[in-house]
Amino acid sequence: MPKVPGLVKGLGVTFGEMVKTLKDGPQTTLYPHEREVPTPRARGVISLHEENCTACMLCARECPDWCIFIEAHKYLAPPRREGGKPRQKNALDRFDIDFSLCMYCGICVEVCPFEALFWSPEHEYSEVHIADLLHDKSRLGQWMQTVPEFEAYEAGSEAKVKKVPRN
Amino acid sequence: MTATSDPTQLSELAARATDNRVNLDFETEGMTLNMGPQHPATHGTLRIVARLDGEQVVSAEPIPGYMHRGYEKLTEVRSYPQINTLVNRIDWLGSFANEVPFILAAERLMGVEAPPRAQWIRTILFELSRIANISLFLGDYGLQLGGMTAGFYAFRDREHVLNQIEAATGGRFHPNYDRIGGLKDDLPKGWIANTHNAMDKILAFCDEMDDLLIGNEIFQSRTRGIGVIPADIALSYGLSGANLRASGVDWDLRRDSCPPGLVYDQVDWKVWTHPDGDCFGRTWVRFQETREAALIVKQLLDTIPSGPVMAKVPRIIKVPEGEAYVETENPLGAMGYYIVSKGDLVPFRVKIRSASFNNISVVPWVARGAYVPDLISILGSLYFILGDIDR
Amino acid sequence: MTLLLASFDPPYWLSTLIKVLVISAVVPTTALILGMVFLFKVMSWMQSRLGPQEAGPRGTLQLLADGVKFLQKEDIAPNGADLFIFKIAPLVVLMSTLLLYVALPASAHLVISDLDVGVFYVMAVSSLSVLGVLMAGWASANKYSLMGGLRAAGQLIAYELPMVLAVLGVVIQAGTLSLNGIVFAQADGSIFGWDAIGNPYILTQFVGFAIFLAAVQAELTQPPFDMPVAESEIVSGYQVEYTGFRFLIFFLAEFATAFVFAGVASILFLGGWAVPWLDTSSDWYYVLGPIVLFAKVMLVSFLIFWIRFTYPRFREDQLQSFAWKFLIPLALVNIVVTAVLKVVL
Amino acid sequence: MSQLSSADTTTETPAEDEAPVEVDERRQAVLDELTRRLGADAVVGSHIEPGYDLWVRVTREAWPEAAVAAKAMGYTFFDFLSAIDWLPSPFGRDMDAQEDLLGDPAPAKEPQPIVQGHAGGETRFQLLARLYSISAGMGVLFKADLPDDDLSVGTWSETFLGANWHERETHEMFGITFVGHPNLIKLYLPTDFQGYPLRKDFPLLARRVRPWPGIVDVEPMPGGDDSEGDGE
Repeated sequence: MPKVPGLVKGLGVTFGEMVKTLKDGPQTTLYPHEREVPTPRARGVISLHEENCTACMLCARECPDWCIFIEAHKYLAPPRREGGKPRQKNALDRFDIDFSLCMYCGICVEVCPFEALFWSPEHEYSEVHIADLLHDKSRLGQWMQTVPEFEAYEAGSEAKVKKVPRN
Repeated sequence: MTATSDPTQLSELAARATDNRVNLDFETEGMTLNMGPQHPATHGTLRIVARLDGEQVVSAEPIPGYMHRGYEKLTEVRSYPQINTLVNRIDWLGSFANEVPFILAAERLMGVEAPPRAQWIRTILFELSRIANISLFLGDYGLQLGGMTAGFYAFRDREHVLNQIEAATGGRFHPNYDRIGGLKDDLPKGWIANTHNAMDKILAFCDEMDDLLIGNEIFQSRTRGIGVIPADIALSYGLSGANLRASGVDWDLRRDSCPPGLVYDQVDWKVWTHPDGDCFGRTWVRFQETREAALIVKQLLDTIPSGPVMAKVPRIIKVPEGEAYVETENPLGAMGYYIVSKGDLVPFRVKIRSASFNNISVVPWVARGAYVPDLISILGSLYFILGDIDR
Repeated sequence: MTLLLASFDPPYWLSTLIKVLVISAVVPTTALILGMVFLFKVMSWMQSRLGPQEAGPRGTLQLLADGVKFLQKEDIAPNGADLFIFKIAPLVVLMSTLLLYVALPASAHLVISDLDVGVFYVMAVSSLSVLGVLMAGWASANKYSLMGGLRAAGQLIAYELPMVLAVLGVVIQAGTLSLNGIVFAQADGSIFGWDAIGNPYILTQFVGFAIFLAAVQAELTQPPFDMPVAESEIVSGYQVEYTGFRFLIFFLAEFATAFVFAGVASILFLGGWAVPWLDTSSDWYYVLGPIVLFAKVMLVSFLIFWIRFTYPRFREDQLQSFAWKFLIPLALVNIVVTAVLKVVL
Repeated sequence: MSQLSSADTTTETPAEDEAPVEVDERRQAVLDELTRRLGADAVVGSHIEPGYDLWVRVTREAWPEAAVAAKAMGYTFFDFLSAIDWLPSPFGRDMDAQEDLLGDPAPAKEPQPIVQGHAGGETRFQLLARLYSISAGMGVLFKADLPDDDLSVGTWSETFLGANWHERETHEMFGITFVGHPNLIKLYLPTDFQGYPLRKDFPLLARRVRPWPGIVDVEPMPGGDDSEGDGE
């Protein structure tokens, strides 16, 4: 069988592709009407679980882009057991993440010792004004519902599946 | 001759540029064409000042620097995990492949070795980022030579690979998944099966490209015998990767001096070379490498050992004093990091040896006497990424 | 119904007015249809996507939206430009396309003017666009557009010759230059006595058809011959400095020329508006003629655009040597063979 | 994996690792061959990391010949050429260094001693280049000290054409001039850029302008003492 010249095979490829697209639909998703579900681990937006946060400032220090701004104050919390000394605890006044600076590297989520920060694959929060990309404490709290459960691991892995604190 | 903006040096250069008498016997006047920082054929902001005699290039001088982010200065004030996020933005198409040599150099300084499962997954993701990078080259090279459809096929099939990288690491382009001593996390359930059929799609894509582009006589007439780089010139310019293997030099860092963190010795695969050293040779070698990478990934997927993904490494990493240089076979060529550490949180000096920097420095040599359309096919076949050149 | 049409004999000025109105309606719509169907829909299907979906039902009015967008864009001219030539260059290119429509017969009587030197006229007028392109390239005072213009000049002239020689084969076989004459010749002709489907010249002149298609591909500066508008090298060549409605005229001219060349190809090689089983003199052709011609044009332009979406582009010198060293000798051989067979049979 | 030796002493002889001394014969042979070709006084220091790399420190004058000798020995692949500025950065090397704190005058830190890395060195600026031999599958790292007052050295761009761009970059980043370089003008930086960015005393402006968000700490109790620790 003489070698089919490349020119003809090329035409065959494009024609075959046309038939395939007409027969079983395009490979593209029509964005506003159909939406593509991102994978559970996708790093879309950072959500804050405020109860766990003890304002230890580690995430603000480790962030390479300097985009986490925290203000906190100490207060006297009632003692655990009666008769005990009142304990000093940190109360979070301000926890802002400026998503116009953030490069979604995930160092803050990883370095947080008290599991207060989580990734959510939510990615449709673009704003008209760039200043609105500064999400404050409450906005980050709202993202908590969109955080998916951690997936199970592949066979043969010894990692334990972490739990997302929902309350 | 110490001052940097030395007037005599610059004026002599300017005089040479304005001396328009190019072709004395025809008394024609040369034209200086500025393929500016914003040009469809330069992958990003590379500027090429080409002096033309008609359509023939008399001299072509690439001018980098429009995207210089000063990485080596930034690494002086960043800790190792922060540099890891910085570093995968150098060659943003095969981004996981940038983190690997940096982490391996740091691991050699610390004397730590990742557990086997981590090395396996690291090699798989290394090859996946190679496929993501080079499959775009095949489509984009067709686009630059006029065949628009190839570009769309590349983007369509590359999507499956990016989805797999995102499923495991969380980021499609900037995974930030490699850690000193292992990986950040293990693979999610069902990842191996999905990657298998992503690889089948890539293999189908390779056959399609073979018919549409590589076998196409017009494509071959535009690339065969154009931009020929002999082996010794390639070596002396430090060309690496497919550009060097296309000039007949049988050298692949994955096989010859593979650093301990990757498991290429567990897989049987072939290094492809091409004798001609022309644009077609480079495209052909990269095309075979894409198929080879897909086969490597399939073999590795079947033999993943079980076990931990992270070795015992302190939380705050202070790398002991010393210097180390590790170079791996990145999608664009040989990429290496020379880390000098003084035992603090922050490295003292990191020299980033990126492949495209050397690959593009050969353009003044190879572009002499080419036509303008050939300049585009030579640039396309050298396949550089701007972040890689400018760092 | 036929009586009414036959007796309708308007004075000269009225018939020209109707013809002008018909042309000014037909040219943009045909360009829009061709651009819409092929550039948006067929190209997207070939690239496993759906093309524009938002404007109009399933994206059919997208080209109309683009047209309006171009119209409301500012009309910028570069300051170093030679303004007068810069402004009329697109009009020259469009003029050559409109002149081509004059000779295109949609049926025995539905033709602007049935010239008996139709083919000669079409070939002469189609080379007018070279002037427009060269004027655009030269006048926009931009290195890229200058290169685009010069490349276009070299290419369009180089591919005029194979086109004319390819058409010569058909003219020899048909014995007449008039386009309608060729359609009648194909309808009544017979291949060695078997005249079930007449004698569409594609069967006997397939070499001429191939050369004509290659030449048309080059006239329209489409890949694999799109050096003048090589968007990855010289950023759409001579059209680089044009914005607003001038660019719209270039865009319109490109697709209208594609339509009219596909029309000429279908008339010369596929039997034009005549359908084999219907006698050419029947009055049905008042309605059927344009539809049949439109279908054949769609078939030919599918072939043209299919090649456009698949092949990379030739380099400048390869393109020229392909024309001078391959197409022209082949066309000459084709003419000799046709002439000998014409005499012998 | 051999544990790395402590900071390298600036002795002339190749550094000894701890016992057992694994001597890497192939690299030792390359070192001896290089010393023979360049002359004993040219090679002033070296360091071998068994199984990995070979550092050779040559004198400034012997720098161009080192390239020619290595190329003759089969090291034909030009990897890279750059420089290291050994001066400890006066601007706070690590994350929360005092110097980054704006406002309060940072206590003047006494300049720490300049300590060179492998294969020793005396001066602040040190050239660094690497060649690789494909046939032997080994690389060699060359170093050369450059005195502070006269930062100029012979060029490699005749033997290795690739060195042209690397030398231009090192020139604009460190201020080292390469004598004999065909076209020593800036590569990345704009022509009117003042200063040499990769020198350690060149300030990173971004850190000067913007206060560091990690600097704030939890405000103490109003009036209360801080004795009972800082909360969980």
